[in-house]
Amino acid sequence: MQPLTAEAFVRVMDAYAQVLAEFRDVLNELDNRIGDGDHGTNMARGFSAVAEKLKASQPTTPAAGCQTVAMTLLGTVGGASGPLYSTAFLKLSAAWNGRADVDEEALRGGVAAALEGIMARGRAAVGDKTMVDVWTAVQRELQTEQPLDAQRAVEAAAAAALATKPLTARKGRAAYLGDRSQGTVDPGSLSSALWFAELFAAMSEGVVKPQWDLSAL
Amino acid sequence: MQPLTAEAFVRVMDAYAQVLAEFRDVLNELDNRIGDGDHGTNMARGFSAVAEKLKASQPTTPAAGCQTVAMTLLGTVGGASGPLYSTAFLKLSAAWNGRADVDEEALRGGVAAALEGIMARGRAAVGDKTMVDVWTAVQRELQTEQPLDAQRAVEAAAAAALATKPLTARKGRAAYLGDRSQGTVDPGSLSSALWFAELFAAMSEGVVKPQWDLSAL
Amino acid sequence: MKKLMNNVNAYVDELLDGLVAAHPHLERVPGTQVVVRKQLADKVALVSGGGSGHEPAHAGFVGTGMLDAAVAGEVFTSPTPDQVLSAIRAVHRGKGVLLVIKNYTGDVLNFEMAAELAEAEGIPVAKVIVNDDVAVDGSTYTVGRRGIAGTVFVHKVAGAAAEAGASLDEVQRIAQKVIDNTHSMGMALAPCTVPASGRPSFELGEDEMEIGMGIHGEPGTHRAPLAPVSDVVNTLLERIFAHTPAKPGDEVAVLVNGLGATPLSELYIANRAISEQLAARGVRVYRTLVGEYMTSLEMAGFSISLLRLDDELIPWLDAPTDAPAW
Amino acid sequence: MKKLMNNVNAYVDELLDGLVAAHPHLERVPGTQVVVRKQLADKVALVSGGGSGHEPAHAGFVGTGMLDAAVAGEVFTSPTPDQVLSAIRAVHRGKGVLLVIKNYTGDVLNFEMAAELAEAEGIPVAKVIVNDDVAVDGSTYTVGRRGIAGTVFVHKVAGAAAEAGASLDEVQRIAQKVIDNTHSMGMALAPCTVPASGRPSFELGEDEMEIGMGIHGEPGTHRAPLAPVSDVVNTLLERIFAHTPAKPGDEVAVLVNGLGATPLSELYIANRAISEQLAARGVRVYRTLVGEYMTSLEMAGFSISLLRLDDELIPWLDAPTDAPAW
Ligand SMILES: Nc1ncnc2c1ncn2[C@@H]1O[C@H](COP(=O)(O)OP(=O)(O)O)[C@@H](O)[C@H]1O
Ligand SMILES: Nc1ncnc2c1ncn2[C@@H]1O[C@H](COP(=O)(O)OP(=O)(O)O)[C@@H](O)[C@H]1O
Ligand SMILES: [Mg+2]
Ligand SMILES: [Mg+2]
Ligand SMILES: [Mg+2]
Ligand SMILES: [Mg+2]
Repeated sequence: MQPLTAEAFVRVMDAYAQVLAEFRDVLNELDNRIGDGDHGTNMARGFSAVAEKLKASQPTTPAAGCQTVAMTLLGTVGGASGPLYSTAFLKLSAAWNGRADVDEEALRGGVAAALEGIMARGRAAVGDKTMVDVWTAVQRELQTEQPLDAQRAVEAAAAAALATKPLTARKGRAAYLGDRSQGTVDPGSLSSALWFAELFAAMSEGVVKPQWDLSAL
Repeated sequence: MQPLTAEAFVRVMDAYAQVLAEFRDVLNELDNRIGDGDHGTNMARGFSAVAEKLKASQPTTPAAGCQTVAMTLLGTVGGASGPLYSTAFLKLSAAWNGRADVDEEALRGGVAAALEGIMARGRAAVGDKTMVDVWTAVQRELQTEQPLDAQRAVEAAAAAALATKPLTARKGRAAYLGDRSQGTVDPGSLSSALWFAELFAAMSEGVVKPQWDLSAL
Repeated sequence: MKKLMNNVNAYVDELLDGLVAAHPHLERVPGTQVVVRKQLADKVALVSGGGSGHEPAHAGFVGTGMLDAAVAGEVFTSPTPDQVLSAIRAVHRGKGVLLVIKNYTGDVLNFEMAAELAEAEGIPVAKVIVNDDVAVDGSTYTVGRRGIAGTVFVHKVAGAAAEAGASLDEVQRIAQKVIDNTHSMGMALAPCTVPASGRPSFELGEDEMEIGMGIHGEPGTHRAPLAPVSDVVNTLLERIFAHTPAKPGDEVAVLVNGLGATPLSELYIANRAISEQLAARGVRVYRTLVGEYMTSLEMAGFSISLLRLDDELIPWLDAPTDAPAW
Repeated sequence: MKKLMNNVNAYVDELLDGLVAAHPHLERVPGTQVVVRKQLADKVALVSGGGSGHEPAHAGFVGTGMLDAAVAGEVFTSPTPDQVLSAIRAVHRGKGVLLVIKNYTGDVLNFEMAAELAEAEGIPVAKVIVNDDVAVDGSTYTVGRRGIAGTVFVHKVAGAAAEAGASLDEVQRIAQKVIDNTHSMGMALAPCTVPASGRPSFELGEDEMEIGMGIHGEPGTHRAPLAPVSDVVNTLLERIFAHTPAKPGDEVAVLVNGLGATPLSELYIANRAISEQLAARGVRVYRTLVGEYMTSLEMAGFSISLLRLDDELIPWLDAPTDAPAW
């Protein structure tokens, strides 16, 4: 694991914005099946704004970058995912305050704080078929594996996203479908897993990002 | 020509109600092309009520029968055709007042009065592509051919209805179509021609009613 | 055909029941399709009506300061004279009755016959014929223009004058003045289905619209490819301004009328274009109504009506009314 | 997709422009999608909002005696907290602000974050969460019921109390009382099309209807064969009465809400069945609203909302308002 600098953070967010543009229709389609079909549009809109803001503001620390991400998402995403991702980045920013870069320990603290923030705001628990499932999987990897194996963490995130497929949603719009929410991967879980793949790839050379079999989502 | 008794009048109206039930869709279809598609429904509704009223009231003169027809149409048809047919029968009733039956001379006076009534109410002239075209054709036959050849009169009515096809409507709902009203027979002209066929067939044995080639309407 | 209904033959009867159930100051004249105010005032009475399927027109405009009675025919079919006569009898309070008739042969003939019957009974009846639709106006035929959504301005202004005690002649004059100053034009994106027929009233391609559409699906000036609503508004206003007496500096009331299926959001988007384009023409908007005032069942589309105002009309336009649909 | 619009990305912006152009007592907070009353009173302020596409909700309920501000998100997407914060700031007059939030995760989260930001600025903010939709109510999940058309009753009653000078606590209490006594359920005959997607939100067979449909096309209890509207009304009322505290002898206000494409005539036919069935249940109807109050673009269908009334709520329900859509 190599510590994440401010420049590397900006590159991660830029790469993530591109990934979201690619996955926009996939995320919309998943959300269409069990929600209102806008998760891809919401995320792509928000994170393309984030990428631009970061390029323009050139943050000098990861914390400052996270603050910009949080504020930008807050004003551009809306829906359920907007405040949740915004909260996550606000908590990351607070956790990394004063640091020039993010090492493994800072990451551990940051992810725990972010997850706590998401759960406090969204009131979802693990297994409710939300992004909480993915953040929890990563947080567990960070807690139990020291030093962290970045490849395992990426795979744990992807596995957690896929594991939402058979679940019945108990939070968010998909919850209104009851049992009919089974059989589709939660779109917010997928978007979170995609972010962790970019993050860990930037912090550890040689990480292989998951190949998503779209027909299995 | 044999004079039309009250009983024969009731039979004419009964037969006409049946013809209208058969021609309802045809009349609707013509009206659909150049109007609002309800002429068949309107006429079938009105004249089936007429047939019932006449059966129940057993009029003792054709004039009394016409009075019943006029009042029944007034309360059941609506649209443009309701007041026009109602006016026609009101004028027939007035023209035939005091008579036990209707001979050729009475018919001549009645049709002239009815046509005058239709024109006074609807303000249409011959060639405006309305029922006036058919009533005028019959009225001309009655004026010019004495004694009347009933078969010729029936055919003149049918020919006048068919002759509305190439015309541009200048009265009624079809007029809003302008040139697009060309190429369709006026539904009110057809319903009038159908009535004259029943009337003359009842007053003259051996009259052959026109065969309508639906595809030519 | 997907409709919220029970029995196609009771469509009008049931909707009138549901309407008076919702609006306790209205009632039906028993045995008729006539809706009247329960509390009739000692004044000139206003009666309007026409085929059903245009709700809230016309029963939704019955109330203090608007109509005293509305006569409902079958869907898209003019009511019969006996029905109109029932309405006239029900609301006449000795000061005479004004009939507000839309210019369709059927409406004109049935209302005229009712007027003759009422006058034979000694009831003074005057009439005005609304012909605001500038879509169809040519010299090739002689039926004149159709009456569409602008009719609502006549109900409102003449109704207010009647409520204030104007005489029959005076109410008729004011109603005619509104008619002379009201011009409308509509367009459609999708047809409606008359319950009794079950078939769409016309067909339009996925990229087509009909300009000048009437409120029963009668076609208008032409069919055109779908265009941005600002262009559509421009087309309609061009033609309206070829007829309206409104000039730069004049004040108008604007009615942006939905035909049934068009969302209010789209009507507001249209109104944005309308208000911009009126401003560009130097015409001042005194008041704007946006919503469904005279519909065509579930037709998609809208119409624009302009009423040129003056100092006489403005107070009547603004006068209070409890008619549910104003 | 056939819509009266110019630019899909400016859909909300243009509709808000058209709305304030039509209603001169309303204005936009510059640079936002917030609509506010021009004349703010020295009282507790009410703010509501949500995704767009539900017009007239919510901007149409801004006016004296109802809302002070409405926040409009993208079509069917909750507005962002900064927008809600702008609304709160714009209408706060020192007496605090009540947020009326419909129970969707997105709405709740965004409004809550805005509330926190406003409180950090020293503005007292209270909130209520409307959850009138009894279609989705089970123990298998924990998000609770959705907020749909009954929300309008909250705006009206709480807005009137605020206008009369009630304190923030008091307005919140009254709003919550309305929520506790409001229950709704809807159904759909045909889907809508979100402008940005261009595709229908769901598919229904020619003889099918969806019972319990939400206002964004979220499904409800089940799909069923098309039935006479009296049976549909019975199905909806059965479920509503499983939740409403209204008992025989109680008085209710009824809202028969069209989802967008359904003609008013059909809503009246539905209301006939509703008023008959409520009478059969011994429930008295104090007041009925029939029309489009909270739509889903051009979805076809309707919902029924019942508000159980008492002596405290009735005067607020009847209090005057100049909100255009009440
Ligand atoms: N209460 C919650 N806690 C955590 N995550 C949630 C919650 N509700 C929804 N989500 C996440 O948000 C995603 C949906 O986001 P999005 O579609 O953008 O918003 P909306 O549901 O308002 O349309 C879901 O896939 C889920 O992962
Ligand atoms: N002014 C008129 N004078 C004579 N006949 C007319 C006139 N207007 C319409 N008609 C006749 O009425 C027929 C249409 O009747 P109908 O469809 O029942 O009424 P509506 O046009 O009101 O729907 C036309 O085909 C035409 O023959
Ligand atoms: Mg979504
Ligand atoms: Mg017709
Ligand atoms: Mg007709
Ligand atoms: Mg959404």
